[in-house]
Amino acid sequence: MEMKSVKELLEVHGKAEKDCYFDWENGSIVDVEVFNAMKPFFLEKGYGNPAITHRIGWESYEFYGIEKEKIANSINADSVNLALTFSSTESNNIAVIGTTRLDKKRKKILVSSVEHLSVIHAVKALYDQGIKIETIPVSHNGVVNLDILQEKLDENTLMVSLQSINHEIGTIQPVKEAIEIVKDKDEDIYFHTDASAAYGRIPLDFLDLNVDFGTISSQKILGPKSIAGLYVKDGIKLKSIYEGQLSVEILSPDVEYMPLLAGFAKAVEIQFNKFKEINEHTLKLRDKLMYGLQTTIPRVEINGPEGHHRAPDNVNVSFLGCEGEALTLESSMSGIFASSGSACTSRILMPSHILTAIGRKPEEAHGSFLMKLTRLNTEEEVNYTLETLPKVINRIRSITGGIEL
Amino acid sequence: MEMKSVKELLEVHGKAEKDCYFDWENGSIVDVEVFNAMKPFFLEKGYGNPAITHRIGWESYEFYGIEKEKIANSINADSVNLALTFSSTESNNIAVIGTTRLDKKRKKILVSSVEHLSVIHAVKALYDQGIKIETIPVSHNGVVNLDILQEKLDENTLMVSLQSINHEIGTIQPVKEAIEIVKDKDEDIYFHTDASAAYGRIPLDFLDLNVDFGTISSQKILGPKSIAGLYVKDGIKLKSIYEGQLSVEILSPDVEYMPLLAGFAKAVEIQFNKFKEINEHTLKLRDKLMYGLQTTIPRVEINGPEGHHRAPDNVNVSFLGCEGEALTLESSMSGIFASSGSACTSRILMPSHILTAIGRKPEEAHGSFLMKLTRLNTEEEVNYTLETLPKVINRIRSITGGIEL
Amino acid sequence: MSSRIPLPYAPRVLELFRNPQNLGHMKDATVSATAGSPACGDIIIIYLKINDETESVIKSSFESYGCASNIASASQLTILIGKLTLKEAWEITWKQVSDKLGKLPKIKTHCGSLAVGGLRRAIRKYYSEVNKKKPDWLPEEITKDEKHALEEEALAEKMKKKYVL
Amino acid sequence: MSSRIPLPYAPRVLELFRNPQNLGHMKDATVSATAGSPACGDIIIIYLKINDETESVIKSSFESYGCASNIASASQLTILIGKLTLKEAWEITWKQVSDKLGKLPKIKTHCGSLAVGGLRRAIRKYYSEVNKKKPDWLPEEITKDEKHALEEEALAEKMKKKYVL
Ligand SMILES: Cc1ncc(COP(=O)(O)O)c(C=O)c1O
Ligand SMILES: Cc1ncc(COP(=O)(O)O)c(C=O)c1O
Repeated sequence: MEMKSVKELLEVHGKAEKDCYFDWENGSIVDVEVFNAMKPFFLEKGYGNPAITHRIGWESYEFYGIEKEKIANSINADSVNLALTFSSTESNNIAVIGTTRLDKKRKKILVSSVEHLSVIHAVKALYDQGIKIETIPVSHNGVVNLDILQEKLDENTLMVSLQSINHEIGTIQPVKEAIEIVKDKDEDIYFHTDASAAYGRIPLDFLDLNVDFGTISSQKILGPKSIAGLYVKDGIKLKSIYEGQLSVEILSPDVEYMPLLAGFAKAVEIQFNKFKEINEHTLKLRDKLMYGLQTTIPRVEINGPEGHHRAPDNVNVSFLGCEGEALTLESSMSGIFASSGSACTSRILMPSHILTAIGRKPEEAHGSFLMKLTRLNTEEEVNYTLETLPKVINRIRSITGGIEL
Repeated sequence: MEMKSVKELLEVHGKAEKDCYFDWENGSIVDVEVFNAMKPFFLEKGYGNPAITHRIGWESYEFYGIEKEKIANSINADSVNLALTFSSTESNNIAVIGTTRLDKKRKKILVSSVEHLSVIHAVKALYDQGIKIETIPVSHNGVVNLDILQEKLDENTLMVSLQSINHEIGTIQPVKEAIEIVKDKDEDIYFHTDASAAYGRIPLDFLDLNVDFGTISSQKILGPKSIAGLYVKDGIKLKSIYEGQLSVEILSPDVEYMPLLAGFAKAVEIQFNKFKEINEHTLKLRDKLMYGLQTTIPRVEINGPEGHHRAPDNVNVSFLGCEGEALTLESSMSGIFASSGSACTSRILMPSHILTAIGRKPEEAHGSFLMKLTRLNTEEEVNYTLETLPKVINRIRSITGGIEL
Repeated sequence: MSSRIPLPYAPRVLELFRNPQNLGHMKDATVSATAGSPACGDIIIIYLKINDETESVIKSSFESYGCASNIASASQLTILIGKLTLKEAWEITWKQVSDKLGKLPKIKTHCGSLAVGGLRRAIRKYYSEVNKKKPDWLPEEITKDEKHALEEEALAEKMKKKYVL
Repeated sequence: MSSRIPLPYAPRVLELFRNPQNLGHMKDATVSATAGSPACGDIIIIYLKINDETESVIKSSFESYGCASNIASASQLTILIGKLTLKEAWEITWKQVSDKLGKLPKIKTHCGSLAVGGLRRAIRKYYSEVNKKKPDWLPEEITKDEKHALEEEALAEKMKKKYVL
C-alpha cells in the first residue's frame, strides 16, 4: 500500500459539514491548557536531567517532585508510590510480570474475561514460565462474577487483575468487594486494577482500596500519550521489566520527561478540579445520545449496564444488521468518528472479546459502535449525531437489503 | 527531602550572568522548529489512532507513514525495518531480550566494556535464564579490541553488541570491521549496534553495514524524548518484550504518537539536511574547547581519542585534583552545565565504568567533565567557558589545597 | 479496543462503498447464491439474470452484510461480470477483483474471494438447478476461491460454538 | 552517563560549599589527620590547634577533595568544633553534622561520617603522639563513625585493585 493512495483515499473520503469526535478510546488531542503547560518544558525549562547535580537538573527535579505529587494526589497516593511509565500497557505489564518475580512459587493469575488485552496478553505471554491464566466470567452487563472469583482463589493464586471500569462497555466493576474477597482469603495474593478507563470518571482512592497495583492513564484525561502511571502499594518492591541506567524513576528507566509530565499534571488538575462538573456533563450527553439512538433507530441494543452502574462517558450500542466497519466508515463520511468491536476491524478477524464475553452473538458484536464523551464534547455534537446516525444506519442496512442474519 | 528545600536550594544557587548548556548527554530541549512541527498534532491533527478505519485515523496513518519513512531514510532503511520505541533504553532491551527468544540454544552475549548501561544491564538481567555476558576490553582510547572479539566468538555466541560511538568519551568504534569478523565466523550470530550517540554525528547506513539491529535516538538530535527507534534487519522476526493490543507498531504496543513522531521526523530533517554543516560546527567548537581547556588549565587530560577518531560533538576531560561533583556544581554556579563520571554523582558511588575501562585511575575518573556540543551551541558560549572554567578549577583545587592524590 | 490493524483502502474501495454499482435484490434473477456468514460479519448475495440460450449474463447485482471492502468487492465483481458468458464469468479471480480495487489490504483479500466464491456458487447452482446440462469447463472439484468462502463459513461455525453462551 | 541519583542538597550545603568556613591548610596545627581516599573521590584533612592545658581546641580547619557535601560537612564540623574541649569535640556525631546541613541526602551521609572520622582520628593522634596521657573517655575500640571512614578506605583499596590496569 502506497502512502500516496492514503492521500487519494482521503480525497475521495472528503469532509463532512461538521466533525464530531467520539473515538477517545483510541486517540485524543490534548487540551489547549495542557498544551500550554507542556510548551515551556519543550523549549526552555526543565530540560535538565533531574538526576544531575547542576542548576538545570535541580530545576527539573523540583518541578518533577511538585508535579508528580499532584498526580499522586489524584488517587490519594504518595509520590513515592506512583511510578511513571510510558503507557498503561507498560503499567499493566510491569504489574503482571513484576509479581511473577516477587513470588516465584505461585503460578495462577486470575483476570476477568473483559480485561484489556494488555493485561490478558501480558499474562498469556508468561505461559512458558509456567504461569496459567484463568478468566473469571462476567454477567450480561459485564460485571465480574465474584462467586466464581472466590471459588477460584487458592494457594497457587499469584495475582488477581480486575479493571475498575471496562473501557469498551463502561461497566463499573466491584473492585472494592473483589479486593476484600481476595485479601480475606489470602493477604499474599496481589491485586491489580487497571483503572485507565476509570481514572477521572469515578473517585479512586487507592490507599483506601488497599489495592496493590493500579494503572492510571494521562491520555484518557486529555493529557499527552507516552506517559502513564502505576501505583505500587507501600512495601512492595517491584522490579522493572527492562533495564537501563538508574535515574529518578526506577520502574521504567529513563522515563521522566518534563514536558509530558507537565501535560499529565495539568490534565489531572483540570479533570479533578472539575470532576463533578465534567462527569455530570458527559453523563447527560451519554444518556441523551444512548437513549436518543435507541428511540430514533430501530433494532438498537445497549451494550453494558445503564444508569449509575455505567461509566459516565461511555456509549456503546449495537445496530443490528449493520456491520461495524462499514458503519464507522459511513459515519466518518458524515463527520462522526467512533469505533466498533467488529471482527472486520481486528487483526485476527474476531469480534471484540468483551462483547462476546457478555454473551453478544458475533453478529451483534459486529454491529457495535463505541462512542466516548469528554469535557470537550458538546450538546450540539450530540444533536448532530442524533440527526445524522439514523441516515447512516439506513444506508448501511439498505446495502444489506434482504440478507437475513 | 522536602520539595520546598529544592526551591531554597535554587535560590541559594542563584543564576550566573550567562547560561551555557553542554549537558546534552543527559537532557535536552527541542528545537523551535521541532516544537512547531509537534504543535498541530497535540491540538488538531493526527490524533486519531492510525489503526482505526475513519477519516481521523487515516489522516494519522498517512502522516505516520510519511514521517516514519523520513526517519528510516536517515539510516538507509525501509520503514518496515524500523520499529518505533519509547527510548533507546527500550530499543536496546528489545534487541537483547529479543535475540534470546529467537535462538534459545546459544547463551553468550559479547559486549564491549564501554557499552551503555541499558545494554550491559539488559544482558545481566538475563543471568537467571542462563545468559552469560562477556565483555570485550577496549584500548586507552576506548576502541574495542577486535582480536579479543574474534577469540571470544564461538558456537555458543548469541549476539555481539557494540555501540557506534561511545556516549561518554566519543570513541568511534570499528563497527563495520567487527560485523565482518562476526559474520565471517558465523552468520547466525546477531549483531546489534547502539547508535544513539552516533546518530546524526557520523554517516550510518544500516543496510550496507549488514547489521541486524541498530538503536537510534530522537532526543540526541534535539527531537523529543519518549520516542526512539530500533532498526531490525529484513527477515528477523523480533518479538516485543511486553504485550498489549496490536496496533500499527508491533514491537512496542501502543507506542505510535503523532506529536512525538512529528517532532522526531522534523529533528531528523534538520540534522540530516545540515549534516555536514552541523558536524563541522560542533567539531570546531569541540577542538577549541578541548584544547583551549588543556592550554589554559594545568593538569588536564583528554578522555577518549582525538581528531577524526572522536565524535565531533564530544568533549571529555579530566581535571586532575578536582572532584567531579563539586566541579559540576561550581561550574553550574558560573552558568556552565555539564556532567561528570565521578563516583559522587552515581548511585553506587563508583566512578563511570567507561573511564575505568579505558584505564583511568579512579581519581582521574572523579575529575572527569563531559560536555557535548549541538547545533544550538555557539562560539560565544565556548569563549565564555574558556574564560570561566579556569576560575572554577582554581577554586575547586584551592579547596583541595595540600591533599595529595 | 481490540487488536487493530490499519486498513488503508485504495480510493476505489471508498468510491464503490459510497456509490455501489449494481446494488440490490434482483426480483427477476435467474439464480442467486450466498457466501459467508453473519458470525464472521461477512455475507454476500450474488444475483444473476441469465440468458439461457447464450449462457451469458444479462445483469447481475449483489447485497452485502460486511465491511467496506466486502461491499466494494461485490460491486466490483458485478461490474466485471457485465454481460460475460458464464464460462468467462467463472474465470474471474479474486486477484482480478482485488487489482481493480487498487489491491485490497492483505488481511482483506478474503473479501474479494468471498465475492468470487458467491459468483461461482451461483453459476454451479444455475447448472444444477436451472439449466441442467453441466458444461465441460465447469470443474467437479471446488476451486480455490470457493474453498476460501467455505473456510470462512466453517470458521464462523467454530466461532459460534466458542462464543455464543 | 552512569547510574545517577538526584542529589537535592539542603540550601545550607550549597551555602557552605560556596563560602566554606575554616578552609585551608593550618601551618601551626598541633595535629592533623586524613580520612578517605582518592579512589573514592573523598578525602578530608582536619587540622586542630589545641591548647594542651585545657585540652581544648583553639582553632580548626579542613581541606577537602570531594563533592559539595563533603566540603560542606567538613566545614560544618569545624564550626561545630569551635572552641570545644577535645572530650566535647569527640562527642560530635555525623548525625549532628548532617542535621546542621539540613539533612544530607541518604546516599551522602557517609560524607558527614567521613569528617567526623577524620576529627576523631586527629584526637586519637593527639593523645598518642603529642599529649601522651590518654584520657579515660577515649575508647579503645574504634567508634562507628571511625569505622565508616575505615570502610570507605577499604572500599577504595578494593576498587583500586579492580580498576587500575
Ligand atoms: C482499560 C485500558 N487499559 C489499558 C489501555 C492501554 O493504554 P495505553 O495506550 O496507554 O497503553 C487502554 C487504552 O486503550 C485501556 O482502555
Ligand atoms: C549510547 C546511549 N545508549 C542509550 C541511551 C539511553 O537513551 P534513552 O534515554 O533514550 O533511554 C543513551 C542516553 O543516555 C546513550 O547515550
